[in-house]
Amino acid sequence: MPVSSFASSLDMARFLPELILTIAGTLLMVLDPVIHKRSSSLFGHLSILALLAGIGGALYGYAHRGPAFGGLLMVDGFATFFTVLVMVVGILTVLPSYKFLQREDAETSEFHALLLFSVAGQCIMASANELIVIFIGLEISSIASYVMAGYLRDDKRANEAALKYFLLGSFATAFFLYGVALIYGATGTINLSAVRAVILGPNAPAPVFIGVAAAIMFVGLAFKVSAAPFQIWAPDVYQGAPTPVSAFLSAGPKAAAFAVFLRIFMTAFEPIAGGWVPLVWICALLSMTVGNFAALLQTNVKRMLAYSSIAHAGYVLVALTAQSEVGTAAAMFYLAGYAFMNVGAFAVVSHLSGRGEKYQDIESFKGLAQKQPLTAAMLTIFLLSLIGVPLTGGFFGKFYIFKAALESHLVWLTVLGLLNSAVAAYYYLRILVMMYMHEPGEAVRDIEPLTPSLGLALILPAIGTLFLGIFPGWVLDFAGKSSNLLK
Amino acid sequence: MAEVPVSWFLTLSAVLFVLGVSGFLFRRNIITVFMSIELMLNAVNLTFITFAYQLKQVNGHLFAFFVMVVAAAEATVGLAIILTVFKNRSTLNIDDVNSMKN
Amino acid sequence: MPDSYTELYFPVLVQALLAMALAGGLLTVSYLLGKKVRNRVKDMPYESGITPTGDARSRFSVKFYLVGMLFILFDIEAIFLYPWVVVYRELKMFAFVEMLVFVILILSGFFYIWKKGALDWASNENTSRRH
Amino acid sequence: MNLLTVVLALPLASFLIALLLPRSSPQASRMWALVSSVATFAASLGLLAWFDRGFAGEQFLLDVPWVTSPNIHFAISANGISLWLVILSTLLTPLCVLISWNSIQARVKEFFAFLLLLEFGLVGVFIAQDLFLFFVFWEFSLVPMYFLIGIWGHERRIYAAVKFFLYTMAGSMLMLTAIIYLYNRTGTFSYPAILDMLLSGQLRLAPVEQMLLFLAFFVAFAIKVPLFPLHTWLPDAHVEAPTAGSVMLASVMLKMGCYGILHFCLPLFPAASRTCAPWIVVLAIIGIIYGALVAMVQPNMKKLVAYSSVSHLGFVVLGIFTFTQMGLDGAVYQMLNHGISTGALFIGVGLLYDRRHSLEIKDYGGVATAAPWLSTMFMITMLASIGLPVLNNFVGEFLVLQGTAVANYTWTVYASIGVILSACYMLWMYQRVFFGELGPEVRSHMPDMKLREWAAVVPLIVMMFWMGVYSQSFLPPVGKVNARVLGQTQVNVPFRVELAPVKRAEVARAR
Repeated sequence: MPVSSFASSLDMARFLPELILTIAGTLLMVLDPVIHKRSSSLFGHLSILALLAGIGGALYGYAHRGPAFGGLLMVDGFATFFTVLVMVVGILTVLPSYKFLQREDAETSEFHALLLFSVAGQCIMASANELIVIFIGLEISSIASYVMAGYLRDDKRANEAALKYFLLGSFATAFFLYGVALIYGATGTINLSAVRAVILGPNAPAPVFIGVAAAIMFVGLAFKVSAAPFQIWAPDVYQGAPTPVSAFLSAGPKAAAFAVFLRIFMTAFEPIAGGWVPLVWICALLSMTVGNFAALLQTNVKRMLAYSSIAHAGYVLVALTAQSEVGTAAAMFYLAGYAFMNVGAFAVVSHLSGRGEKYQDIESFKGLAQKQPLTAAMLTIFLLSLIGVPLTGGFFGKFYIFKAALESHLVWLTVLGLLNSAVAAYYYLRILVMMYMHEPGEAVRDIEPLTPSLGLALILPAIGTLFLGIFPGWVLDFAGKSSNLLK
Repeated sequence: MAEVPVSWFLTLSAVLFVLGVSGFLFRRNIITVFMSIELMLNAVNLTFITFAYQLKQVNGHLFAFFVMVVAAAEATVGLAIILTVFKNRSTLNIDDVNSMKN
Repeated sequence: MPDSYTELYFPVLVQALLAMALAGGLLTVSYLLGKKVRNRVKDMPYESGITPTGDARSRFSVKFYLVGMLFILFDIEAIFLYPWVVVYRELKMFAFVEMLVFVILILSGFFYIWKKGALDWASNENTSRRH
Repeated sequence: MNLLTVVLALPLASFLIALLLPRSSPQASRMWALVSSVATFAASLGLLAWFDRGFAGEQFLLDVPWVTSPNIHFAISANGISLWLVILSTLLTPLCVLISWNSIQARVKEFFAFLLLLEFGLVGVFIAQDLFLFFVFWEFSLVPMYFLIGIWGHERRIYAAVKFFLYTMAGSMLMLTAIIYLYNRTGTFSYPAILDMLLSGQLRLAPVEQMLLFLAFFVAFAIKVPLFPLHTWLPDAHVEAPTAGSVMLASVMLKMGCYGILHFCLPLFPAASRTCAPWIVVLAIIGIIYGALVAMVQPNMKKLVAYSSVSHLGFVVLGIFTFTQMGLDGAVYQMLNHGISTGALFIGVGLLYDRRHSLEIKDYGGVATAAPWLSTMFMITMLASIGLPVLNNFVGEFLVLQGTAVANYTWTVYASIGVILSACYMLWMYQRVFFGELGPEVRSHMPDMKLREWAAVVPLIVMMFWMGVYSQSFLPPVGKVNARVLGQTQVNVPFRVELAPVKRAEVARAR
């Protein structure tokens, strides 16, 4: 590629969110030893500012959309959607972490720096159009989040979570990378559009090679999105990691991994869809079923939400199975709705669990509605949305996904998926039962009043959930417009 | 120099990769598991370089550089995590690091 | 060239199977033939045949690992200098600026670990950070 | 913006305002709930005044785009049937507020807020003309009822609430699949538009397709009705719910299922409906007799009334699937009757419970001596429920049985057994509770009706007489809509149930 095309100002404009986040993250890191303060809300404010600036940058980049750095990145509606989404998740993670870090007496600057780096990696994943760039984004995001999962160094559960997340995450990455290497060998390129062109071209390599490579990459990505049967790490990690981090892991990296999933499989591997659709079909059904039925048995809320997150990954895979633009749009919408409701639900858990995350049991929600009606009401909104009750984002997400599936004649998957979501209602209802239909227990008696940042961390996702549920048109139209990925 | 066929390299890398996977799945010592992952990444590197050689492209070599750097970063973080686990539990057996199931 | 890919790739498929068979075979053989001894002596650290003295665990300061890891990291970063050198003449100012940015990033990381006391060999508990 | 929108929006607005009221003053919540629900009722009476009784089609149409893709509209309208159901909902809500006035003491603010939210959902279900909107209201109405049962219910409330939620949810998921499927076939959620396509032959559903879609809708509705054998959630929910919850559940929520069958299943899938009709009728008759028999042996009054509901709603389903004008008219009338008389029965049981704090029949006896007015009110309600002439249920049951006789005489015979049984269990229960020896427990706990309680009961008793004596105030608009529905079910139907013209004339006279 011609050298002169490198790093024009246009490239920089399209790369703006990543730039802002990286600079801000580095700044936080360098500031920390200078300021010498173990705990300060300054770092939190700074990272929120950086994330807001990043969102601004993403929108600016969207106004000048197009390929950047000679096609390494592709800034289009799809990329911008996910970029903004992961940064919003970032903000929603910072908000409850003020209180959390103070409560656990942990350092603030490193947490926020890692968060910003991780989000930057996810932004790269969202807009990457080349497999190695995807890999680098994936690793920036993952390595930072491995550390975040074990952020409480003296907490055994957090250690274990970090270890498992690290081992299985790197394992998945290695798989993904081997697939990339095989694609490189088979097609001589790793640019997604070019790979597609080669597959469709006259000198296409035998489909079986591409198929093997695609299958290996699929396994890697399925690990990353915690789809069954590659979900084994998720429950332990989400349970052991600090709650704000669990919230982040279940929304941000997952959304970015799905962005990669969709982009690779809907562009480069679209011509061989016949090969991978059955695979995704099985994975989708397994994820929904395993997630929901395992969640029924859990008594630890974080673990339950982890299984529910596996089930929700299954729903998104249904959208991928539909293998259409409508399905892509549905997946985008769903992930946005899911990010809000899940981050919100985890924020409530973080608030309730108290110092050292003592109260994680489902019983600890007993009587929350009497002590803190606002918190309970917000959690009710999130849970209803996770169930898929109308007028919430979760409902519309599910609706769009199954609509896309039916359009692609996946009748059985739709019926099984919807029945699955009826099963899922049971375990979410258990929390509602605890909150509203019991007298306050120990955890609720110990609960501290809501701080402004925590209140915001609950109200913002609730507004988002309701907004997506009552006026889904705006987001959906954008998703529909951007689902036409450059082929 | 008699040329070594490309397929030999590919076979070697595939064997290394599968050994890595098996090590990951069957080994119980965390450090060994971790080394298995590194083995997988290096198998990938070998594949990249072989293909780059075969395709007469520079790209593949560069990819290998990236993979190496990223793998190093990952290794650092991973070792740090393993150290904290060891510090808290005094064990490196992966079966003993399992405190969470219901 | 691409027309030869198909031919080239047939062996790959065979190799994939071969690789799995070989790896599986090796593991099976070691599993079947290897004696599974697990006693105190076997679990002892290997110190060139000599009975180990003292507790293997408290041998090194954590600092050792820390510096070791940091060394790997910064050492590997230098790898990017090689391709850079190759094209430096061609790209001129652009390459210079790029490398400057890269080095600044590395240096900020260096500054961070330095200020955090990670390179402080001699320090003991009170000056080093709490964890 | 028309009057119907106002009737829909008022409960929602009242709910939001109710949320803002201070928790510390429960009296404010009560007053607000009463005032706002009476206002809603008044608005719905305005609906009645403007309603064109000569016109069979949809009235008070409002159609506002909600989501552009997929094409979802906020489309509402009312016809001769839904109008009455809306008024039934708005009438019962203030009455529920009245009977919950003192019996709800914990979390008063939330209780009345949820009651208003429930009213919003129920009104919405009956007037939504967009399938998607209908589904939204259908699911949404679950939530407040879930909380009403789960928070303010009796001992096993949690079990009952969760069971209620899951049963309905499972059914409605099938319905959602069917709705999406229809959308993918037609490109619209608009119910009238889909009907037009069906009638004009623009949309043709293969028999298997039609059957599966019909079943998907029907199962969702049948769970809600509830049709035997899907009724098991109902006794639990009724027994555990607070009085107001039981009233709203029995009187209005169960009608959602019946209304759904009548309004959606029949016109959309005429052939499948007719094919399945014999099976459904058999289930309905089993439900009638089974419900009555089980009611007879219940030691618990609420459970007894709950099983009597299963029995009565069997009549509704039976009437609908006769595919005759009087069968359908009777079914709709029976829906309204059941709403009034079972609502009153639950209120009566609630009044007893407020005094004696027991639902067991054996804890009572001799109430008639201690509280004569309460007993009189209960007597009238009970007689209405049995189907005594001059009272409302008689008209409905009579019409249903007439319609059934036209369709298949054997069915009538079996269904009549249910009528006889209902007299047995009701009278027996009445005898054990109100007559007999007056125990000291009952004597000391049984003051007679208070003014507030009268206010809750009198409207229902007036309605019982009115609907029983002068059904012409209510039936003509219903009949017009039913005639239209029947016309729609003639489309694409391979066979039809023969109607003897002579009998039809006779029935018209009888009515």
